[in-house]
Amino acid sequence: MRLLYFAWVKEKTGVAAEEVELPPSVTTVGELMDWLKTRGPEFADAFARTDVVRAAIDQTHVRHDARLAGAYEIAFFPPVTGG
Amino acid sequence: MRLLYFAWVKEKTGVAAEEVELPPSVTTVGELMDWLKTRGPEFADAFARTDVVRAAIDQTHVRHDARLAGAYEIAFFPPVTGG
Amino acid sequence: MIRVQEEDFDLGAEVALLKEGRTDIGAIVAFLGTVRDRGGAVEEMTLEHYPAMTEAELARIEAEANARWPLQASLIIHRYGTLKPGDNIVLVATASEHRDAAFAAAEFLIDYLKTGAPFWKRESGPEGHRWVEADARDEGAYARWKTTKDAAE
Amino acid sequence: MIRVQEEDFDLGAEVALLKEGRTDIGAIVAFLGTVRDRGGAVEEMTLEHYPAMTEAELARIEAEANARWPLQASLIIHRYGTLKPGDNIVLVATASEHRDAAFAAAEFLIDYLKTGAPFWKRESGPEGHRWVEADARDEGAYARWKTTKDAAE
Repeated sequence: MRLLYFAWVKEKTGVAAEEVELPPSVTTVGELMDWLKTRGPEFADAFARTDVVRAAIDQTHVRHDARLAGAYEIAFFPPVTGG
Repeated sequence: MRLLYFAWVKEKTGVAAEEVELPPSVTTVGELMDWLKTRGPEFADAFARTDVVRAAIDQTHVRHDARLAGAYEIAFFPPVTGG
Repeated sequence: MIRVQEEDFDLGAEVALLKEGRTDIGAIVAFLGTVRDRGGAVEEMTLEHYPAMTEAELARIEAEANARWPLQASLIIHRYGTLKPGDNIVLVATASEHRDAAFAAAEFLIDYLKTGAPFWKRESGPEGHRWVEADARDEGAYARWKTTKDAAE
Repeated sequence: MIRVQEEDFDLGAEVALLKEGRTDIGAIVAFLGTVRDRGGAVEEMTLEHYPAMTEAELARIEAEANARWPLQASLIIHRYGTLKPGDNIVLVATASEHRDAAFAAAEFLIDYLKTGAPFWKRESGPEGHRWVEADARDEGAYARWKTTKDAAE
Protein backbone atom coordinates (compact mmCIF):
# COMPACT_ATOMS: atom_id res chain seq x y z
CA MET A 1 0.00 0.00 0.00
CA ARG A 2 1.24 3.45 -0.93
CA LEU A 3 1.22 6.16 1.76
CA LEU A 4 1.54 9.89 1.05
CA TYR A 5 2.09 12.75 3.49
CA PHE A 6 1.54 16.46 2.86
CA ALA A 7 2.26 19.83 4.47
CA TRP A 8 3.17 19.62 8.16
CA VAL A 9 2.36 15.93 8.32
CA LYS A 10 5.12 15.43 5.74
CA GLU A 11 7.45 17.81 7.58
CA LYS A 12 7.00 15.90 10.82
CA THR A 13 7.33 12.39 9.39
CA GLY A 14 10.18 13.48 7.14
CA VAL A 15 8.66 11.28 4.42
CA ALA A 16 6.70 12.33 1.33
CA ALA A 17 5.75 8.89 0.04
CA GLU A 18 6.44 5.26 0.92
CA GLU A 19 5.26 1.71 0.28
CA VAL A 20 4.24 -0.28 3.35
CA GLU A 21 3.01 -3.75 4.21
CA LEU A 22 0.25 -3.47 6.80
CA PRO A 23 -0.37 -6.05 9.51
CA PRO A 24 -3.73 -7.77 8.98
CA SER A 25 -5.13 -6.15 12.13
CA VAL A 26 -5.06 -2.71 10.50
CA THR A 27 -8.35 -2.37 8.59
CA THR A 28 -9.39 1.31 8.87
CA VAL A 29 -7.80 4.72 8.38
CA GLY A 30 -7.91 5.29 12.14
CA GLU A 31 -6.18 1.99 12.85
CA LEU A 32 -3.59 2.85 10.22
CA MET A 33 -2.81 6.14 11.99
CA ASP A 34 -2.48 4.34 15.32
CA TRP A 35 -0.12 1.84 13.73
CA LEU A 36 1.94 4.61 12.10
CA LYS A 37 2.46 6.25 15.50
CA THR A 38 4.38 3.14 16.64
CA ARG A 39 6.96 3.52 13.86
CA GLY A 40 9.12 6.07 15.66
CA PRO A 41 9.10 9.49 17.31
CA GLU A 42 8.65 11.41 14.04
CA PHE A 43 5.50 9.45 13.25
CA ALA A 44 4.31 9.65 16.85
CA ASP A 45 4.66 13.43 16.59
CA ALA A 46 2.98 13.71 13.18
CA PHE A 47 -0.03 11.70 14.34
CA ALA A 48 -0.09 12.89 17.96
CA ARG A 49 -3.44 14.55 17.36
CA THR A 50 -5.16 12.28 14.90
CA ASP A 51 -8.33 14.38 15.12
CA VAL A 52 -6.68 17.18 13.10
CA VAL A 53 -5.18 14.88 10.47
CA ARG A 54 -7.28 14.39 7.37
CA ALA A 55 -7.12 11.40 5.07
CA ALA A 56 -7.90 10.48 1.49
CA ILE A 57 -8.19 7.01 -0.03
CA ASP A 58 -7.38 6.87 -3.73
CA GLN A 59 -7.72 10.68 -4.00
CA THR A 60 -11.08 10.93 -2.27
CA HIS A 61 -11.62 12.50 1.16
CA VAL A 62 -12.60 9.87 3.74
CA ARG A 63 -13.42 9.76 7.44
CA HIS A 64 -11.22 7.99 9.93
CA ASP A 65 -13.57 5.03 10.12
CA ALA A 66 -13.24 4.37 6.38
CA ARG A 67 -12.06 0.84 5.56
CA LEU A 68 -8.77 0.28 3.76
CA ALA A 69 -9.84 -2.83 1.84
CA GLY A 70 -9.04 -2.40 -1.85
CA ALA A 71 -7.19 0.88 -1.40
CA TYR A 72 -4.04 1.61 -3.40
CA GLU A 73 -3.05 5.02 -2.08
CA ILE A 74 -3.71 6.57 1.33
CA ALA A 75 -2.81 10.23 1.90
CA PHE A 76 -2.54 12.06 5.23
CA PHE A 77 -2.58 15.84 5.52
CA PRO A 78 -3.76 18.79 7.64
CA PRO A 79 -7.08 20.52 6.92
CA VAL A 80 -6.73 22.12 3.48
CA THR A 81 -5.96 25.85 3.21
CA GLY A 82 -6.14 26.63 -0.51
CA GLY A 83 -8.21 29.26 -2.27
CA MET B 1 -38.72 75.41 -13.00
CA ARG B 2 -36.86 73.01 -15.24
CA LEU B 3 -38.54 69.73 -16.19
CA LEU B 4 -36.74 66.72 -17.67
CA TYR B 5 -38.19 63.55 -19.17
CA PHE B 6 -36.40 60.26 -19.80
CA ALA B 7 -36.92 56.96 -21.61
CA TRP B 8 -40.54 56.24 -22.55
CA VAL B 9 -41.78 59.26 -20.61
CA LYS B 10 -39.69 61.37 -22.98
CA GLU B 11 -40.86 59.40 -26.00
CA LYS B 12 -44.48 59.93 -25.08
CA THR B 13 -44.26 63.63 -24.21
CA GLY B 14 -42.00 64.27 -27.19
CA VAL B 15 -40.02 66.63 -24.95
CA ALA B 16 -36.60 66.06 -23.34
CA ALA B 17 -36.40 69.26 -21.30
CA GLU B 18 -38.41 72.43 -20.81
CA GLU B 19 -38.82 75.44 -18.54
CA VAL B 20 -42.30 75.91 -17.04
CA GLU B 21 -44.10 78.35 -14.79
CA LEU B 22 -46.27 76.43 -12.37
CA PRO B 23 -49.60 77.66 -11.04
CA PRO B 24 -49.37 78.31 -7.28
CA SER B 25 -51.76 75.43 -6.58
CA VAL B 26 -49.13 72.89 -7.69
CA THR B 27 -46.99 72.18 -4.63
CA THR B 28 -46.03 68.47 -4.82
CA VAL B 29 -44.61 66.06 -7.41
CA GLY B 30 -47.99 64.31 -7.61
CA GLU B 31 -49.83 67.58 -8.22
CA LEU B 32 -47.27 68.48 -10.86
CA MET B 33 -47.95 65.21 -12.70
CA ASP B 34 -51.70 65.85 -12.55
CA TRP B 35 -51.14 69.33 -13.95
CA LEU B 36 -48.86 68.02 -16.71
CA LYS B 37 -51.63 65.63 -17.84
CA THR B 38 -53.80 68.65 -18.70
CA ARG B 39 -51.24 70.01 -21.17
CA GLY B 40 -52.30 67.84 -24.11
CA PRO B 41 -52.80 64.25 -25.23
CA GLU B 42 -49.06 63.44 -25.30
CA PHE B 43 -48.71 64.45 -21.66
CA ALA B 44 -51.96 62.75 -20.73
CA ASP B 45 -50.57 59.56 -22.27
CA ALA B 46 -47.13 59.86 -20.64
CA PHE B 47 -48.65 60.36 -17.19
CA ALA B 48 -51.71 58.11 -17.63
CA ARG B 49 -50.36 55.76 -14.97
CA THR B 50 -48.62 58.05 -12.53
CA ASP B 51 -47.93 55.09 -10.22
CA VAL B 52 -45.27 53.77 -12.59
CA VAL B 53 -43.62 57.13 -13.21
CA ARG B 54 -40.66 57.90 -10.95
CA ALA B 55 -39.43 61.39 -10.06
CA ALA B 56 -36.27 63.11 -8.92
CA ILE B 57 -35.91 66.60 -7.50
CA ASP B 58 -32.52 68.16 -8.11
CA GLN B 59 -31.03 64.74 -8.98
CA THR B 60 -32.37 62.90 -5.93
CA HIS B 61 -35.08 60.24 -6.03
CA VAL B 62 -38.28 61.45 -4.35
CA ARG B 63 -41.74 60.10 -3.65
CA HIS B 64 -44.82 61.59 -5.28
CA ASP B 65 -45.76 63.43 -2.10
CA ALA B 66 -42.45 65.34 -2.08
CA ARG B 67 -42.84 69.12 -2.03
CA LEU B 68 -41.57 71.22 -4.91
CA ALA B 69 -40.63 74.28 -2.85
CA GLY B 70 -37.07 75.33 -3.62
CA ALA B 71 -36.59 72.83 -6.43
CA TYR B 72 -34.70 73.79 -9.59
CA GLU B 73 -34.96 70.63 -11.66
CA ILE B 74 -37.66 67.95 -11.65
CA ALA B 75 -37.12 64.79 -13.66
CA PHE B 76 -39.71 62.16 -14.63
CA PHE B 77 -38.81 58.67 -15.79
CA PRO B 78 -39.80 54.99 -15.70
CA PRO B 79 -38.33 52.65 -13.08
CA VAL B 80 -34.61 52.42 -13.82
CA THR B 81 -33.24 49.43 -15.72
CA GLY B 82 -29.48 49.87 -15.69
CA GLY B 83 -26.84 47.45 -14.50
CA MET C 1 -14.08 55.12 -8.01
CA ILE C 2 -16.95 55.60 -10.43
CA ARG C 3 -17.02 56.20 -14.15
CA VAL C 4 -19.88 56.72 -16.58
CA GLN C 5 -18.74 56.42 -20.15
CA GLU C 6 -19.78 55.57 -23.67
CA GLU C 7 -16.59 53.69 -24.60
CA ASP C 8 -15.84 50.11 -23.62
CA PHE C 9 -13.70 49.19 -20.62
CA ASP C 10 -11.12 46.46 -20.04
CA LEU C 11 -11.89 44.20 -17.08
CA GLY C 12 -8.31 42.98 -16.73
CA ALA C 13 -6.81 46.46 -16.87
CA GLU C 14 -9.35 47.85 -14.40
CA VAL C 15 -8.77 45.11 -11.83
CA ALA C 16 -5.00 45.38 -12.31
CA LEU C 17 -5.28 49.10 -11.54
CA LEU C 18 -7.36 48.35 -8.46
CA LYS C 19 -4.70 46.07 -6.95
CA GLU C 20 -1.62 47.79 -8.36
CA GLY C 21 1.18 48.00 -5.81
CA ARG C 22 -1.05 46.70 -3.01
CA THR C 23 -0.18 43.76 -0.80
CA ASP C 24 -3.04 44.06 1.71
CA ILE C 25 -5.79 42.76 -0.57
CA GLY C 26 -6.80 39.12 -0.22
CA ALA C 27 -9.98 39.01 -2.30
CA ILE C 28 -11.30 40.81 -5.35
CA VAL C 29 -14.80 40.22 -6.68
CA ALA C 30 -15.72 41.54 -10.11
CA PHE C 31 -19.19 41.58 -11.60
CA LEU C 32 -19.48 42.09 -15.33
CA GLY C 33 -22.87 42.73 -16.92
CA THR C 34 -23.15 42.11 -20.65
CA VAL C 35 -25.79 42.45 -23.38
CA ARG C 36 -27.77 39.27 -24.07
CA ASP C 37 -29.41 38.74 -27.44
CA ARG C 38 -32.31 36.76 -25.94
CA GLY C 39 -32.18 34.18 -28.67
CA GLY C 40 -31.94 36.72 -31.50
CA ALA C 41 -34.65 39.07 -30.22
CA VAL C 42 -32.09 41.78 -29.41
CA GLU C 43 -29.86 43.20 -32.14
CA GLU C 44 -28.98 46.39 -30.34
CA MET C 45 -29.36 47.89 -26.89
CA THR C 46 -29.37 51.61 -26.20
CA LEU C 47 -28.71 52.86 -22.70
CA GLU C 48 -30.07 56.29 -21.90
CA HIS C 49 -29.18 57.99 -18.63
CA TYR C 50 -29.61 61.21 -16.67
CA PRO C 51 -26.04 62.53 -16.63
CA ALA C 52 -26.35 65.08 -13.84
CA MET C 53 -27.87 62.46 -11.55
CA THR C 54 -25.98 59.32 -12.56
CA GLU C 55 -22.62 60.19 -11.09
CA ALA C 56 -24.15 61.51 -7.88
CA GLU C 57 -26.21 58.35 -7.48
CA LEU C 58 -23.30 55.99 -8.18
CA ALA C 59 -21.07 57.93 -5.78
CA ARG C 60 -23.74 57.68 -3.08
CA ILE C 61 -24.09 53.92 -3.62
CA GLU C 62 -20.34 53.39 -3.56
CA ALA C 63 -20.00 55.43 -0.37
CA GLU C 64 -22.67 53.33 1.29
CA ALA C 65 -20.91 50.09 0.37
CA ASN C 66 -17.68 51.43 1.81
CA ALA C 67 -19.48 52.40 5.01
CA ARG C 68 -20.93 48.90 5.39
CA TRP C 69 -17.90 46.75 4.55
CA PRO C 70 -14.14 47.11 5.03
CA LEU C 71 -13.13 47.60 1.41
CA GLN C 72 -9.66 48.50 0.28
CA ALA C 73 -10.95 49.58 -3.10
CA SER C 74 -14.15 49.67 -5.11
CA LEU C 75 -15.05 50.52 -8.66
CA ILE C 76 -18.21 51.06 -10.67
CA ILE C 77 -18.06 51.62 -14.42
CA HIS C 78 -21.34 51.96 -16.32
CA ARG C 79 -21.66 52.53 -20.03
CA TYR C 80 -24.33 54.40 -21.95
CA GLY C 81 -25.07 54.67 -25.66
CA THR C 82 -25.68 51.95 -28.22
CA LEU C 83 -24.37 48.45 -27.55
CA LYS C 84 -24.44 45.11 -29.34
CA PRO C 85 -25.07 41.60 -27.91
CA GLY C 86 -21.98 40.45 -26.02
CA ASP C 87 -20.87 44.01 -25.25
CA ASN C 88 -19.98 45.06 -21.73
CA ILE C 89 -22.56 47.20 -19.90
CA VAL C 90 -21.36 47.51 -16.34
CA LEU C 91 -18.41 46.54 -14.16
CA VAL C 92 -18.50 46.44 -10.38
CA ALA C 93 -15.35 45.44 -8.51
CA THR C 94 -14.58 45.28 -4.81
CA ALA C 95 -11.36 44.50 -2.98
CA SER C 96 -11.07 43.44 0.64
CA GLU C 97 -8.91 41.39 2.96
CA HIS C 98 -11.48 38.60 3.01
CA ARG C 99 -13.85 37.25 0.44
CA ASP C 100 -17.06 37.59 2.46
CA ALA C 101 -16.86 41.40 2.47
CA ALA C 102 -15.83 41.54 -1.20
CA PHE C 103 -18.73 39.31 -2.29
CA ALA C 104 -21.33 41.07 -0.15
CA ALA C 105 -20.24 44.55 -1.24
CA ALA C 106 -20.20 43.60 -4.93
CA GLU C 107 -23.71 42.15 -4.72
CA PHE C 108 -24.88 45.20 -2.79
CA LEU C 109 -23.43 47.58 -5.38
CA ILE C 110 -25.06 45.88 -8.33
CA ASP C 111 -28.39 45.45 -6.51
CA TYR C 112 -28.47 49.12 -5.52
CA LEU C 113 -27.32 50.26 -8.92
CA LYS C 114 -30.10 48.28 -10.59
CA THR C 115 -32.79 49.99 -8.56
CA GLY C 116 -31.31 53.47 -8.10
CA ALA C 117 -28.97 54.51 -10.87
CA PRO C 118 -30.86 56.47 -13.56
CA PHE C 119 -30.23 54.29 -16.61
CA TRP C 120 -32.85 52.98 -18.99
CA LYS C 121 -32.38 50.19 -21.51
CA ARG C 122 -34.06 50.09 -24.87
CA GLU C 123 -33.76 46.91 -26.89
CA SER C 124 -34.05 46.88 -30.67
CA GLY C 125 -34.62 43.75 -32.72
CA PRO C 126 -36.43 42.34 -35.72
CA GLU C 127 -39.76 43.16 -34.07
CA GLY C 128 -39.01 46.83 -33.38
CA HIS C 129 -37.87 48.38 -30.16
CA ARG C 130 -39.06 48.25 -26.57
CA TRP C 131 -38.03 49.78 -23.28
CA VAL C 132 -36.89 47.07 -20.90
CA GLU C 133 -39.24 46.77 -17.95
CA ALA C 134 -37.91 46.84 -14.42
CA ASP C 135 -37.49 43.33 -13.02
CA ALA C 136 -39.41 42.66 -9.83
CA ARG C 137 -36.48 40.45 -8.74
CA ASP C 138 -34.29 43.53 -8.69
CA GLU C 139 -36.61 45.18 -6.18
CA GLY C 140 -36.44 42.02 -4.10
CA ALA C 141 -32.65 41.90 -4.31
CA TYR C 142 -32.52 45.54 -3.25
CA ALA C 143 -34.95 45.01 -0.39
CA ARG C 144 -32.80 42.38 1.34
CA TRP C 145 -30.10 44.98 2.01
CA LYS C 146 -32.67 47.31 3.55
CA THR C 147 -33.72 44.52 5.87
CA THR C 148 -30.15 43.78 6.82
CA LYS C 149 -29.54 47.42 7.56
CA ASP C 150 -32.72 47.92 9.52
CA ALA C 151 -32.05 44.78 11.54
CA ALA C 152 -28.60 46.08 12.43
CA GLU C 153 -29.89 49.44 13.59
CA MET D 1 -12.89 24.32 -17.01
CA ILE D 2 -10.24 23.75 -14.38
CA ARG D 3 -6.53 24.38 -14.39
CA VAL D 4 -3.85 23.78 -11.76
CA GLN D 5 -0.64 25.55 -12.63
CA GLU D 6 2.51 27.12 -11.26
CA GLU D 7 2.57 30.09 -13.63
CA ASP D 8 0.46 33.22 -13.23
CA PHE D 9 -2.82 33.75 -15.07
CA ASP D 10 -4.41 36.82 -16.65
CA LEU D 11 -7.86 37.65 -15.30
CA GLY D 12 -8.85 39.75 -18.30
CA ALA D 13 -7.72 37.16 -20.83
CA GLU D 14 -9.45 34.33 -18.96
CA VAL D 15 -12.77 36.14 -18.73
CA ALA D 16 -12.51 37.23 -22.37
CA LEU D 17 -12.05 33.57 -23.30
CA LEU D 18 -15.06 32.61 -21.21
CA LYS D 19 -17.39 34.99 -23.04
CA GLU D 20 -15.75 34.89 -26.46
CA GLY D 21 -18.30 34.77 -29.26
CA ARG D 22 -21.19 34.32 -26.84
CA THR D 23 -24.27 36.50 -26.80
CA ASP D 24 -26.33 34.54 -24.27
CA ILE D 25 -24.39 35.57 -21.16
CA GLY D 26 -25.78 38.40 -19.06
CA ALA D 27 -23.62 38.18 -15.96
CA ILE D 28 -20.08 37.11 -15.16
CA VAL D 29 -18.76 36.98 -11.63
CA ALA D 30 -15.03 36.60 -11.06
CA PHE D 31 -13.35 35.96 -7.73
CA LEU D 32 -9.64 36.60 -7.50
CA GLY D 33 -7.69 35.48 -4.43
CA THR D 34 -4.33 37.14 -3.85
CA VAL D 35 -1.45 36.86 -1.37
CA ARG D 36 -1.64 39.32 1.55
CA ASP D 37 1.51 40.35 3.37
CA ARG D 38 -0.34 40.73 6.71
CA GLY D 39 1.45 43.97 7.50
CA GLY D 40 4.88 42.66 6.57
CA ALA D 41 4.60 39.30 8.34
CA VAL D 42 4.50 37.43 5.02
CA GLU D 43 7.37 37.71 2.55
CA GLU D 44 6.61 34.56 0.62
CA MET D 45 3.83 32.00 0.38
CA THR D 46 4.35 28.45 -0.81
CA LEU D 47 1.39 26.42 -1.97
CA GLU D 48 1.80 22.68 -1.79
CA HIS D 49 -0.83 20.40 -3.28
CA TYR D 50 -1.66 16.76 -3.99
CA PRO D 51 -1.53 16.67 -7.78
CA ALA D 52 -3.36 13.40 -8.40
CA MET D 53 -6.23 14.54 -6.20
CA THR D 54 -6.38 18.27 -6.95
CA GLU D 55 -7.75 18.07 -10.46
CA ALA D 56 -10.27 15.40 -9.53
CA GLU D 57 -11.49 17.44 -6.58
CA LEU D 58 -11.78 20.70 -8.55
CA ALA D 59 -13.61 18.89 -11.36
CA ARG D 60 -16.04 17.42 -8.84
CA ILE D 61 -16.69 20.84 -7.29
CA GLU D 62 -17.19 22.47 -10.68
CA ALA D 63 -19.59 19.72 -11.77
CA GLU D 64 -21.62 20.23 -8.61
CA ALA D 65 -21.90 23.99 -9.21
CA ASN D 66 -23.08 23.33 -12.74
CA ALA D 67 -25.67 20.87 -11.46
CA ARG D 68 -27.01 23.43 -8.99
CA TRP D 69 -27.12 26.57 -11.13
CA PRO D 70 -27.76 27.27 -14.82
CA LEU D 71 -24.24 28.31 -15.82
CA GLN D 72 -23.14 28.95 -19.36
CA ALA D 73 -19.51 28.67 -18.37
CA SER D 74 -17.33 28.23 -15.31
CA LEU D 75 -13.64 28.32 -14.62
CA ILE D 76 -11.34 27.49 -11.72
CA ILE D 77 -7.62 28.23 -11.92
CA HIS D 78 -5.49 27.49 -8.86
CA ARG D 79 -1.78 28.09 -8.63
CA TYR D 80 0.84 26.18 -6.63
CA GLY D 81 4.49 26.89 -5.89
CA THR D 82 6.09 29.96 -4.36
CA LEU D 83 4.27 33.28 -4.49
CA LYS D 84 4.91 36.83 -3.29
CA PRO D 85 2.53 39.29 -1.64
CA GLY D 86 0.17 40.70 -4.24
CA ASP D 87 0.45 37.61 -6.46
CA ASN D 88 -2.61 35.82 -7.75
CA ILE D 89 -3.49 32.52 -6.06
CA VAL D 90 -6.86 31.50 -7.42
CA LEU D 91 -9.43 32.59 -9.97
CA VAL D 92 -13.03 31.45 -9.98
CA ALA D 93 -15.35 32.72 -12.71
CA THR D 94 -18.96 31.92 -13.50
CA ALA D 95 -21.17 33.04 -16.37
CA SER D 96 -24.94 32.93 -16.42
CA GLU D 97 -27.94 34.68 -17.89
CA HIS D 98 -28.67 36.36 -14.57
CA ARG D 99 -26.49 37.66 -11.80
CA ASP D 100 -28.07 35.71 -8.93
CA ALA D 101 -26.89 32.36 -10.35
CA ALA D 102 -23.45 33.73 -11.24
CA PHE D 103 -22.90 35.16 -7.75
CA ALA D 104 -24.19 32.09 -5.92
CA ALA D 105 -22.15 29.67 -8.02
CA ALA D 106 -18.96 31.71 -7.64
CA GLU D 107 -19.35 31.82 -3.85
CA PHE D 108 -20.14 28.13 -3.78
CA LEU D 109 -17.05 27.28 -5.84
CA ILE D 110 -14.67 29.23 -3.65
CA ASP D 111 -16.29 27.99 -0.43
CA TYR D 112 -16.06 24.37 -1.54
CA LEU D 113 -12.58 24.78 -2.89
CA LYS D 114 -11.41 26.21 0.43
CA THR D 115 -12.60 23.19 2.38
CA GLY D 116 -12.06 20.40 -0.15
CA ALA D 117 -9.27 21.09 -2.64
CA PRO D 118 -5.98 19.59 -1.39
CA PHE D 119 -3.82 22.72 -1.17
CA TRP D 120 -1.78 23.83 1.82
CA LYS D 121 -0.32 27.28 2.32
CA ARG D 122 2.97 27.91 4.06
CA GLU D 123 3.84 31.50 4.88
CA SER D 124 7.45 32.65 5.29
CA GLY D 125 8.43 35.92 6.91
CA PRO D 126 10.97 37.57 9.19
CA GLU D 127 9.89 35.25 12.02
CA GLY D 128 10.34 32.01 10.10
CA HIS D 129 7.71 29.94 8.41
CA ARG D 130 4.35 28.54 9.45
CA TRP D 131 1.65 26.44 7.86
CA VAL D 132 -1.55 28.46 7.58
CA GLU D 133 -4.26 27.03 9.80
CA ALA D 134 -7.68 26.28 8.41
CA ASP D 135 -10.11 29.10 9.07
CA ALA D 136 -13.22 28.09 11.00
CA ARG D 137 -15.13 30.63 8.92
CA ASP D 138 -14.39 28.54 5.84
CA GLU D 139 -16.08 25.55 7.45
CA GLY D 140 -19.05 27.77 8.22
CA ALA D 141 -19.18 29.13 4.67
CA TYR D 142 -19.04 25.57 3.36
CA ALA D 143 -21.74 24.36 5.73
CA ARG D 144 -24.35 26.83 4.47
CA TRP D 145 -24.38 25.13 1.07
CA LYS D 146 -24.88 21.74 2.70
CA THR D 147 -27.89 23.15 4.49
CA THR D 148 -29.28 24.61 1.29
CA LYS D 149 -28.86 21.33 -0.49
CA ASP D 150 -30.29 19.20 2.32
CA ALA D 151 -33.27 21.53 2.60
CA ALA D 152 -33.94 21.13 -1.12
CA GLU D 153 -33.77 17.39 -1.01
